[in-house]
Amino acid sequence: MEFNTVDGVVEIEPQRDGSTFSSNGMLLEVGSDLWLEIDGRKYKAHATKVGDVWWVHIQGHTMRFELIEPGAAGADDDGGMVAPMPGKILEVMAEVGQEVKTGQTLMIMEAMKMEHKITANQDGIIQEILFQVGDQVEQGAQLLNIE
Amino acid sequence: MEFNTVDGVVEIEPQRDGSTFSSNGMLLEVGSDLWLEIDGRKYKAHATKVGDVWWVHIQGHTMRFELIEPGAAGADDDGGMVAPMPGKILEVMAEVGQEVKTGQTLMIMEAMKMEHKITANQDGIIQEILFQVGDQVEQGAQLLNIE
Amino acid sequence: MLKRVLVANRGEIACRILRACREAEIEGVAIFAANDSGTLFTELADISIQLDGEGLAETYLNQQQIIEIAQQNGCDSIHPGFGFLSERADFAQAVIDAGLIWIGPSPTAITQMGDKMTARITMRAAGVPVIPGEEVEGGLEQVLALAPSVGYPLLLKATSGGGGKGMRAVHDAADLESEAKAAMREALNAFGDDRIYIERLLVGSRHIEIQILADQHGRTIHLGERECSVQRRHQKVFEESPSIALDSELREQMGEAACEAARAVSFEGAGTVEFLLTPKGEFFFLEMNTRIQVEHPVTEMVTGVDLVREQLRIAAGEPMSCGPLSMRGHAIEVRLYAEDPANNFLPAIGKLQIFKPPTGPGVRFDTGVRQGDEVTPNYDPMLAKLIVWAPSREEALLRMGRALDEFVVLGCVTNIRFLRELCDHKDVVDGWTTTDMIDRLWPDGWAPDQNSIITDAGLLIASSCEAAGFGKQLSTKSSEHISPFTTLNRRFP
Amino acid sequence: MLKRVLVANRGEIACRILRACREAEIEGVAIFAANDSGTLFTELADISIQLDGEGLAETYLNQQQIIEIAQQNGCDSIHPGFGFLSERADFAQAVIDAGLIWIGPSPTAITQMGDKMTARITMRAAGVPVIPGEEVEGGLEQVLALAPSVGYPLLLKATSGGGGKGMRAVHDAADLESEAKAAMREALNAFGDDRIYIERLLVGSRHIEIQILADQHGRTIHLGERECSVQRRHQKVFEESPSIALDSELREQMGEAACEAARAVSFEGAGTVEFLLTPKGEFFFLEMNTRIQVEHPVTEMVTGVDLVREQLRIAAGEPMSCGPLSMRGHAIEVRLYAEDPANNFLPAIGKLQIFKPPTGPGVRFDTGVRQGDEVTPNYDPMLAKLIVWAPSREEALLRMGRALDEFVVLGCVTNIRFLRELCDHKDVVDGWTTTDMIDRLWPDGWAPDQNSIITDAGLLIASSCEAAGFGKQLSTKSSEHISPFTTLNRRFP
Repeated sequence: MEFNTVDGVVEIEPQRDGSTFSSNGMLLEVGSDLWLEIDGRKYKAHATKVGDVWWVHIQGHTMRFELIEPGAAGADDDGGMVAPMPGKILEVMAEVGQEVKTGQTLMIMEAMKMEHKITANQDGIIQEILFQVGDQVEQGAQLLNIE
Repeated sequence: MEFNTVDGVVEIEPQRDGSTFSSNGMLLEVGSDLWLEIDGRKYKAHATKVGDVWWVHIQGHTMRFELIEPGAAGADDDGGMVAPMPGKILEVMAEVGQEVKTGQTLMIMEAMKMEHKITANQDGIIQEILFQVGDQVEQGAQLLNIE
Repeated sequence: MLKRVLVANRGEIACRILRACREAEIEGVAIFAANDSGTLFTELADISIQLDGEGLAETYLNQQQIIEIAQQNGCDSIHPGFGFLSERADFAQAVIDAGLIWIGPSPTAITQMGDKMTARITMRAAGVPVIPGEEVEGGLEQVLALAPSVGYPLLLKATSGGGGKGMRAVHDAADLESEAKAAMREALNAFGDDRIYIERLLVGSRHIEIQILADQHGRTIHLGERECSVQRRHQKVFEESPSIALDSELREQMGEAACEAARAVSFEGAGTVEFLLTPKGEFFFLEMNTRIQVEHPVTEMVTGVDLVREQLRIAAGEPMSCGPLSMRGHAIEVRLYAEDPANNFLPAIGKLQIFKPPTGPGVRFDTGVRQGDEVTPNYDPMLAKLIVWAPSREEALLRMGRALDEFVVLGCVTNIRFLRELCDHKDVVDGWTTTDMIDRLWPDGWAPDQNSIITDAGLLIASSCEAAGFGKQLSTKSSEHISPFTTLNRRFP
Repeated sequence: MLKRVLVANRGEIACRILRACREAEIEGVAIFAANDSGTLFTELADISIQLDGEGLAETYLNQQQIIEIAQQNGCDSIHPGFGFLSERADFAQAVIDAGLIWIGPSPTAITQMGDKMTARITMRAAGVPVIPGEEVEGGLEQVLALAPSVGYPLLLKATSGGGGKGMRAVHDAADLESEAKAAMREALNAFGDDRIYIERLLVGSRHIEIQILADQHGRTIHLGERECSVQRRHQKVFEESPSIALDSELREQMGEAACEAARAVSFEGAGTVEFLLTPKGEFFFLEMNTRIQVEHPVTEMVTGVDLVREQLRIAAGEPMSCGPLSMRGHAIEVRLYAEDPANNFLPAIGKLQIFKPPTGPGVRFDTGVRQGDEVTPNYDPMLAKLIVWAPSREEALLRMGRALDEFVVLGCVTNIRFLRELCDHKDVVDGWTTTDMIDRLWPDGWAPDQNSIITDAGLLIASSCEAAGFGKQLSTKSSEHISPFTTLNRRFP
């Protein structure tokens, strides 16, 4: 099974024995609740799946792992930059054809009463800018394309 | 629809309009939550069904209503007396053939570390006594029969 | 400092102690019977060990097994909580003999206070007033013989008792024999000791108890009183601090008597000295509980002292951290029981399908259960405690009412509505709380004060939800929970 | 006494006020925008009225509509909470003109304090020390012209501002123009007023604020300080009382200065005077908030005063009920934000699939949301506040750590882990909390301190749950929530 994580793509195939799963010497009991056993100690865990993302809580830590569905398009970034949440475009600071570097601010949008910068997620040349100043954008809307 | 309540059997057929139900001038909106409207004020309600019993919470009050399934055997008491919870029989204070009156103590059982009296739920003659002192009884086990 | 504590208890109080351990940076080890697997207190522990065996005697009361687990898991100490082994001197001694620290007073102090008769005699000797009554050495015959000299109404109490078990009020000589038998049987089952004794039943009295702390550095202090007069079946349901019946002078008198009682047995740790306060203002020693008390949070909220944390300090040989007594505002605790108050408080069971405790200002919630948990008949039906603090008693009552109105529990019958009505009841508001008040106010049993609008609303909700198929995924099989309406009289006699 | 209060707010603070109303036996009327339908505060109100319109301006900021609703529903008063209309003198005036009681200070006091420049001038006149800086009357040009005389680093602040909106730190002259533009734009959007002013940025200072109460009977008192130095994006995340930096002498000095500030504008009700306390021990007036403050619970827990209840009393013309200042123990509040601390605290949205707040001793939880609620981008991302009290600061930090470890939120990113690490951070434990500490400690942004065992455990849990089909009924459609991993850099610059 493959997951997108903050450290990149990770593959894991836990061993299964009935309702008990294991890997790296850790055991997980999957019943109506989740109990993880490490070195003889048991820890309560919580998990829920939202879309393709598994949310996990264990020992005060919350993590998210995006399941990469086999056969689905790679989760790798393909240069499309989308709005992280609904909001309004306040400034557009780049032009089509412009060369940009990773981290460079390309747009400013307002959401949740705060301003947020939209920055380039790769080096490249801007192919498209899909919104103008003042536009309302939906969550997930593609804002620009870099190639 | 018929319910067994603490005040006896009650029949109610609320009017339905989409997800809104009404009776006695009250409106109930059944969505992912429950909101009851009385005289223009809205109150949050909670409900859940366990077996045939609807548990309802509204304005600090908790109520239970047992649905009488159409065609099912009447929920009326038929003289069988069953254990309200698992426990142990401590004393049997009646004999087969004995005449008993409503409210008379027939058995004492122990459950949850306390003693509880099992009392006659009707006047009549004891037909059967199904357990002896020292027996463990399951929840719902028939203890005696009165006719 | 302690390093690793085994908590020899379960449920709400185990959670309380395990949280205190975590906050003190001490590891907490839970032990649990198979039927407690996965419950909240096992989750809050650093290490949870399953007990072998079935039933109380083989699990939570199994001294040898518990001590072995402590030793095998590197514990340096055992906290007994309340109930179970908390007042068993032989267990305290066995813990000490095993080289572990016993978080509680010495076995001698437990013995002197645990045997209610010895305690009476010790207190009489120390000049603390005791209730008129008779100590009984023999069995049923002696009880029957001595009762007339005490007079009616009288109270039969288990010599090794506590928590209302084995306690019976007798108002009429005709009931004496059957009640004495029942008390002895309950006492035997609960404490393995069927001895009972007889006390005068002081009608109209208040139950006032004084919280005590004593460390190994020679300091014995009291932390004011709790009033726990509102009781049903001799078990407290509503507790508060301070008591409306005490002024600072009486508080000091009773506090000093309580410290005297503690010193008389060289007490160490947290304990409670219980008194009856009569309408005339006399107070009598009832008993001393040589352990943390269910209702300790009201004292914590009023005095600002963390009693369980102080227990850990004292057991480790550290001086207690609290300064001079400073009481502020008013705290009330109510006990959430799985029981049917409209059916003579008969214990109830069921799955907590919906369990939404209140939150917000001044609200503390000490729970042993969560939504989705199953309430079984295996253990005490107390599930949780709701505690509020407010600047004044009037505000605390209103806050408790608000909190109880927000509290939703479906799937298991509880006493929430009963507690809610108590908060509004004139006698409670006026402070006329006495130990016999529930019997006095509801001689024929309590029933909810529910108007027809609420009932109609409930029926509309039930029928509409049925018609709409609301929450269908939540319903469980019919066989799991028996209908409460067909098996019992509405009023359990 | 008030009879029916309209609460012109939403979320957590509306819940707080509505509960206070219930506890004061006053009816509470909630108003809500369509997208707040069914949320917790509408449930806690006696009456809930839906606002017409969309967007803030047509709903929660719609003065006329709100006053009409109050009148149509028989309200005698309006409580504005914080944010929204709470510091709008024109609204306060309109409320009064409509014959209703405004639960807050007079419009004049709001004006004098709300305009940050006027406040600076008023305070200077009253002898309260203010931060070196420049009031700006004109627009961008004047800002650019006056900045050099203040010197760098400097702070641009919205004249009508609050809550960090329209506030920008400028460390280098090169950034001045773009930052000034951004600040003015944010100020315009947030407050309908794009004026900003310039202050010296006092590096290494603490944010200390004094809680004030003043009634109509001539009494103006302070309730000690709160330290709110730990801030991100100029918004507080971690607040405590008392401050480690104050002794009783400095507390009295600052308290007296705060009372002086309040008296200078004939203040009435609950308010907060904010100061910067420099490493040298000088303190400067920052601003006065003429309303209840987000972090008011820490004062409540330390002083035992119910501030919202006192607001209701004062507005009704009653004398405040609190006695002389008595501070006990230590309280800490953390703010639960729907935001990603590992991504420059960018606000987050999502459905609270699992939302399990902690409970137990010393824990207070003031929330605006419940499990199952949807966090939307429409409003401020603050969801709830977790407050703990303990006898000492050290114990309070440990208790907060325990509570945060118990707190489970899945389905929406929150700052829980960031707050948890703060509790253990050496600078916080030692009390070296300053307003620039987050930038100082994590100049390249914060990332969770997570060892590989935790990550491996997380992956095992995710993969096993996937393989076992765990909790399938809970998953929602993929389109509802966009993956957070593909759209943004891990470190938002």
